[in-house]
Amino acid sequence: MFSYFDVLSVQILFSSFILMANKRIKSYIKTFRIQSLLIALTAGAMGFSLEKGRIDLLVVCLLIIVLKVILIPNMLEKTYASVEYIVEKDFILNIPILVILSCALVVFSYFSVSTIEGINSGIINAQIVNSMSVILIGLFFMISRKKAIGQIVGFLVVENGLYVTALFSTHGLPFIVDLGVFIDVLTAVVIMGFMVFNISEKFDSIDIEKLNKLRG
Amino acid sequence: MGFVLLAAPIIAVLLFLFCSKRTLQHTVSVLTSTVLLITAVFITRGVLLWGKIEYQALGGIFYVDSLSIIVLDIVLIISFLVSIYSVSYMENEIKNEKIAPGKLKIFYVLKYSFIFTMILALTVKNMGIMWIAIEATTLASAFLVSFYSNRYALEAAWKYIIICSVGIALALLGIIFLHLSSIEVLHGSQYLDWPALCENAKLLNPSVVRLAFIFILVGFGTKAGLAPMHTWLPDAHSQAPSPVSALLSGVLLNSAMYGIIRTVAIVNRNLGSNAYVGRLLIAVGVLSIATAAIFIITQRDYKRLLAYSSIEHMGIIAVAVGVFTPLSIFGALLHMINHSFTKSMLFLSSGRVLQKYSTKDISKTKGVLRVIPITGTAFLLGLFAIAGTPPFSVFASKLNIAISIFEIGGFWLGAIFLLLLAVVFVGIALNLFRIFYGQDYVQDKKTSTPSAESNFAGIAVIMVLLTIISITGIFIPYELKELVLNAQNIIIGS
Amino acid sequence: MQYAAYVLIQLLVIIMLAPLLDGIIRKIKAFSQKRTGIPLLQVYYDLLKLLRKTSVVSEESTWVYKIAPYIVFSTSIAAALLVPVTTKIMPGTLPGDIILLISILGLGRFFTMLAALDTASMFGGMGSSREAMVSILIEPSVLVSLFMVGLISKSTSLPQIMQAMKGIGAPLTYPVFVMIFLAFLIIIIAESSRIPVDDPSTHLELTMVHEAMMLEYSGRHLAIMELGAMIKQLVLITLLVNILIPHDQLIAVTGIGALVVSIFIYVAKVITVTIIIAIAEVCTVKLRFFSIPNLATLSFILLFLGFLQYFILGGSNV
Amino acid sequence: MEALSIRSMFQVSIMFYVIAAVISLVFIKKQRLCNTASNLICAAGSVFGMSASILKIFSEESLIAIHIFQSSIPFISADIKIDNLSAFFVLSLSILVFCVSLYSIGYISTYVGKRNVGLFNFLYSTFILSMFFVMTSGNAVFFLLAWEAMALISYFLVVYEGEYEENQAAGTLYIIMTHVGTVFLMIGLMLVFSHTKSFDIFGSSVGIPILAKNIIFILFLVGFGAKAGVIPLHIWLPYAHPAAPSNVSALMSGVMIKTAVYGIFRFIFFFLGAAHIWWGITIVILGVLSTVLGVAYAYIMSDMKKTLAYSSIENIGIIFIGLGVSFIALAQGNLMVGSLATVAALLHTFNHSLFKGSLFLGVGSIQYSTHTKNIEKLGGLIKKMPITALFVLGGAISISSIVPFNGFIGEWFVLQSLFANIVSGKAILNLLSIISAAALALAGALAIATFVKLYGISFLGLPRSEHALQAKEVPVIMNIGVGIPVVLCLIIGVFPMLLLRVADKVVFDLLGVSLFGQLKGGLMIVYHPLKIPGSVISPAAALIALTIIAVLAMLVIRVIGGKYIERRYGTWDCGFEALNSRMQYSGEAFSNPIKIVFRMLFRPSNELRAVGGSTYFPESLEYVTEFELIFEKYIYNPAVYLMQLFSNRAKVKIQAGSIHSYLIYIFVTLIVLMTYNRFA
Repeated sequence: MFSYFDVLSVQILFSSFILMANKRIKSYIKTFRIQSLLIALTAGAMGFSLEKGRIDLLVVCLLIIVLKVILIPNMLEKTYASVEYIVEKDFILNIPILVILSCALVVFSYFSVSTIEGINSGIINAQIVNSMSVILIGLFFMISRKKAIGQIVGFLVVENGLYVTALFSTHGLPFIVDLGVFIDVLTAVVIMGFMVFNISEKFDSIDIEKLNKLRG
Repeated sequence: MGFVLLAAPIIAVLLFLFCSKRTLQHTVSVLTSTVLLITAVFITRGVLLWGKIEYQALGGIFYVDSLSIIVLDIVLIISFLVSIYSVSYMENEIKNEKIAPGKLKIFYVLKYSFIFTMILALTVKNMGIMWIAIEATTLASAFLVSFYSNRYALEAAWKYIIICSVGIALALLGIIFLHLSSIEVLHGSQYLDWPALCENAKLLNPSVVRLAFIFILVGFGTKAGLAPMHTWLPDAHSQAPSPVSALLSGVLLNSAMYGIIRTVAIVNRNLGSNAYVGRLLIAVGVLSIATAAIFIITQRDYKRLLAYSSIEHMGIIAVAVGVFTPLSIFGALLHMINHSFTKSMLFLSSGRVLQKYSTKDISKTKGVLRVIPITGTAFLLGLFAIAGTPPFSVFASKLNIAISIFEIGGFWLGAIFLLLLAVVFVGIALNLFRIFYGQDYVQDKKTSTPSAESNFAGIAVIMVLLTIISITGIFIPYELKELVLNAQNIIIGS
Repeated sequence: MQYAAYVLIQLLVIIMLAPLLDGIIRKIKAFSQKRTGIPLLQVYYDLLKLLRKTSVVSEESTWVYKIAPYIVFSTSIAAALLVPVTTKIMPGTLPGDIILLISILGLGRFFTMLAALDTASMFGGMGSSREAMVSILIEPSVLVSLFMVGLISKSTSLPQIMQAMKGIGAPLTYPVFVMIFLAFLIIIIAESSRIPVDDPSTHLELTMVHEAMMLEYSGRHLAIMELGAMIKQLVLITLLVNILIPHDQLIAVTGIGALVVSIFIYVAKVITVTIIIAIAEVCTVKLRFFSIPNLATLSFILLFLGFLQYFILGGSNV
Repeated sequence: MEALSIRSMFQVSIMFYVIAAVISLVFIKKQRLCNTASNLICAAGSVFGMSASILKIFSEESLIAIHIFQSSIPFISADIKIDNLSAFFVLSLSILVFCVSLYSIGYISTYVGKRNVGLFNFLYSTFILSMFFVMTSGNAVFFLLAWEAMALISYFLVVYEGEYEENQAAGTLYIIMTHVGTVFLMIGLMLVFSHTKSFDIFGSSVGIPILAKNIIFILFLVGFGAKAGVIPLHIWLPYAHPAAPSNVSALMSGVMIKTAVYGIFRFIFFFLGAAHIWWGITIVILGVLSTVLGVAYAYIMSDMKKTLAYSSIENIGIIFIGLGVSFIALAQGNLMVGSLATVAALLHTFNHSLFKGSLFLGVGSIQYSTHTKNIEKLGGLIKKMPITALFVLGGAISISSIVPFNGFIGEWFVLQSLFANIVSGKAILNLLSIISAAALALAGALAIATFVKLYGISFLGLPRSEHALQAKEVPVIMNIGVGIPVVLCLIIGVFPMLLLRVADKVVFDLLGVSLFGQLKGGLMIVYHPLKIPGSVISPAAALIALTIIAVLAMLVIRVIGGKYIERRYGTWDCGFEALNSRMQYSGEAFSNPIKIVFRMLFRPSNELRAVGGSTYFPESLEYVTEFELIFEKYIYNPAVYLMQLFSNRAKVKIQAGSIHSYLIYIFVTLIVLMTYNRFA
């Protein structure tokens, strides 16, 4: 029915693959910007296309653009620029392996969602699979990256995935909930960014593999 | 009345931002807590009278029933006691130059935002907002965990915020699925409303509900410290200042568990049987107890040990909820209450030990009973209490839960459950009992200022908690019993 | 009336006979060494002499030291009262059984060992400790052997056991009783401190057990201690001969004559066993102290085999 | 009317203990007053307890029920139900409490000013109360509550002198073992509940399937065995009992471990019934192990209280043998042997509490006046403390099961029941019985040796240290406390029928069979009319005979030997002319032969060390002997080690500090649960 939503969802999924394949922190942030933009597009399109026209989705679209396309990535870049950092390998496995595993995650999310009764009829469809894969890949991204900023980006991708899932499956959560989620995400990122400063100050590095003193 | 609960902490936070005298800050803190406590009494009375309290204002999000009032009362009582305790505790910390005097303001601001988020999580009926509030608890408490800003505290806080955020994010996915399952059943204004979901539970799409439950279990389970998502908990609870540890262990975990219980109520109504949910919860619960047992056996840090014990007790509650008979739910709710009071008392006592000895290392702490006899006695009794020894309250709830397990014929489950609890006791006894006896060994004489001994308010708080857990071990007020029974009906459906 | 007669006969026979056995053993040992040896009755003379001598009492000792000889002596006598020398004259029921017998002997041993410690002498402790070990090792055999005869005769009371044995006739023709007989011989040797367990004629600290405990005693105390030990030895021998070699069923005559004949046969049996013990003593050397467990184990194994034979493997057709 | 008064006497008894507890807290500042008052009140309470339980046993009332309290929490209530079995145990408790309380008035006065006496008295009286409730609880949950309270309070009593490293360790070990035991009990009780839907102790076990019964039996056996200190669950006992103050040790050894015996009677014997022969066999085997090993360890210990603690293990073993035989006999339907063995177990339980109580109190007196319990530092105390010496001698004779004291009576019954069991039994059971009998004989001889050593080394000879030299006789009130149980031991030993009548009532209540109904011979003769004809003993007659013989012997000797002339002279010192205390045999040396003979068990090792100077010209030599405790070394230590190893490994592996692995856990959990969902 809304075949361009399918296209968008695949593109969002694809952007997370690109994210997984990125090597530099700067390029993560860039990819994240693109992904957020795609999501904003989706929300906007949905806001226009749905029968009654959903104003709240348009507001959300704007919010996404302001927050996730402009504000948060800028902030991350600033944080990244201000902490001293030596370019080094940031991921724990080879990029190709990571990408292949990400593919497996897509298959897995199809595998787990396919039990749902009424799949591919109505609003439960491949878009959900795609957006759930984004969440899983985001989580996987967090696991695969050593630097603190990488983890923040991963967390943001998970949030993106969540939002897309909500968008595709239920055309967005109730507006007040959406708003709250955005505030939460913003606060979380601010706090995390602040912590990255502190970490870089205390540990002379933002490599979180060095945060391993608390054991047992 | 209900909005006082939400307004008071916010006003307090604003006041803190504008007042810089320490005595004033303490006063504001204690006053706010008192106001909250008094409000809680009125709301509890209301709930006892009418069963639930709902306001139409603000889109009718305010909703308190017997289940939430139980958890809410725990939050408010413990935060009241912790506020009193904090006064002298924080003063001592400043005197011992652990923290800068200016940071007290930050402490109180964060603490009351933290309390606000917890109150919010417990007083809304919209599960989405509940989620937001629970996520916000993480954010509010992250800087409380890293309050001492040393490397360990920072590490703990980072792990705390990352793991909990990820976990909670998964819970949001679960809530989205719950929403998805109900989208054809409910109307726009009812979306994600717990009472509406619960009422129409039979009509929801079961396969989506099942998927939703998994995400919510993992998500809120992370926050509740259920294994294997518990990994942040020992770090955060042991690095935070002791009053905050008491809040985290005694209160925050309950809020997350509350989210799980709410979901379970919907899912079990929807699926019509407990098999699906029960198996998962019991598995996770037993795994939590076992993990805690393994880690407690050789624990060298007493605050970490207490943190692991919290994991154990969350596991117990999860098992009890998993069993899902009236008796087990009764036990679970009772256990929630008992664990909160006992564990807060333990963390508060351990705070006094920590201030006295300046070390969390068990092997460097000796003669607690001589150095601080009253706190020491309370700490020792509290350890027995938390391990489930009568006449303390944890025994009563543990007994009810164990009986409920055996009642449904789960012999092996019950046996493993009880044996694992015994292993935990062995661990506590092996490691922790030794700090109480022997010659006193205070590492640094300077840190043992006499004021630490004359902290009457702190001792009083600990004694109040000790009294509560001793009395509720053999007797609970009829009002409380009624509340718990009502909550049991809410969860199971009468 | 019958009871008084029984007690009288019992006391007379036992007290008179006990020292004689020591004399016999000494005489046989002397013969084996091609010596003439002391007269048979020398033991009696010694005892009488000792009774009249001044007692030298250790300064360190207390009342325990002084009452011990009397307790030891009276326990031996009490034990003797429980073991009939002849079944021809017996009161209907004797208020005692094998368990009481063992317990009474235990009382005597308890005080012997305590008295040895009372003098603060190094030998006392040594003897006491060794006596403890020997008794610990041999005690299971004592109880089990008595239990077994008791079980076969379905009673723990000694007169009843003897009655039952008379009914069997010649018990030693059955394997189980042979085992018990051999085991009991070992028990007698161990309990009455004879070679190879102990050497009664030595005062070398490396070897003595029973003598070490008595080292400080002198005068009348020593006399009754010695006499008590001799009586205990005779009681054990009496147990052996009257249970395993019953003879009263063979006596055809009745009345007082039967009694006399019975006691004569009894004395003959006791002397025979004494000779066997003496020969055993002549033929063996004292065992190394830590080899005694082997001997004790031997007796227990004998009993155990007997038990298996009789109770488990179905040989219970005595 | 009569039943009412018995009930109120029990209530008064409880009230007195409660008052004692309250008073000790109220007057916590006035230590002397608080000590005297609370102990006297406890003694008064025990008098009521004693008379009430005797009246109960001889009354027609079958069950006295007192409902104290019903909690708003489900299942938690305080119900007291007293039948003859409970009354019997309460009797034993009350008698000992009476003596110990009197004793404590003197004993605890050493703590005045140094320690928190009020706290001690509070713990002491609540400890008594908890034992009382354990013995009288009417439902299983109340039993568990009392049981755990008893453990908790006694733990605090064990660590009362917690500044010593070994006392804390003892306390910790104790509380761990008892807690684990309790968990087994709890599982067992829950399993009962899951079948009967009731926690009523006096209910019926008919609804429980046989497999469940077997499991319950094992659980109960482990649970109660741990409390009773049965080998191999005994490891806490030899540490905990010596660590506590002596009056508490007396109660712990005398009564507390008997609560486990009560538990076995109540929950297995009475509730489950003797369903299988193998239950009895298991109990007998445990009993035999405990009897022999317990007394063997007791023999080689040089700490007097440890000796007594190990001896408690031995006596528990004897009780277990009796119990086991009754299980075997009852499972075969042999009521007479069963009741005989039950009487044996009951008698020995009662007797042991008397003589072990008096011995612990006696050793407490020694500790009181010499401040040591190490036997190697004592000696010659009989001259300094003549009255204590006399009483301890009585206790020592009694515990060695020698006539004319009561220890013998219990053992006689146990042996007779074994005997009767062989006469009526099957082949394999016969083997077990005869081995048990041999074990009892071995243990009896070892016990004699043990207590000769304990008494001889500490009371006789020369003082081995300054401590012993300075010893003084203890206050009269303490001697009364030690003396009463010894006198009772003698009375029961001579007139066993006094106790037997009581025990017989209990057995009649349990089994419906009365031994006493067929007993002849009046008060003086213990006679049992089983198929073994004429097994008759009379301790009284034996005592009379012994006395007459001794007196006669004295007369005869006076006649033959003339007037007694005595010359006092030094002990033969091999010509050194200076006999000193170091020349005496030490306790270590005394038990060394057995250590060597049983080297399989003790694994002794000797070492001669040079102290000071050079290797070739040392200033002095030190001879050190050590032995191994095999259960600790080969079972518990490896188990603890493995557990800790596992825990350490797991800790490092699981909680390694890497946030990535933590995220992986969440990820993997998610994937596993989603897969589960796919297939569920």
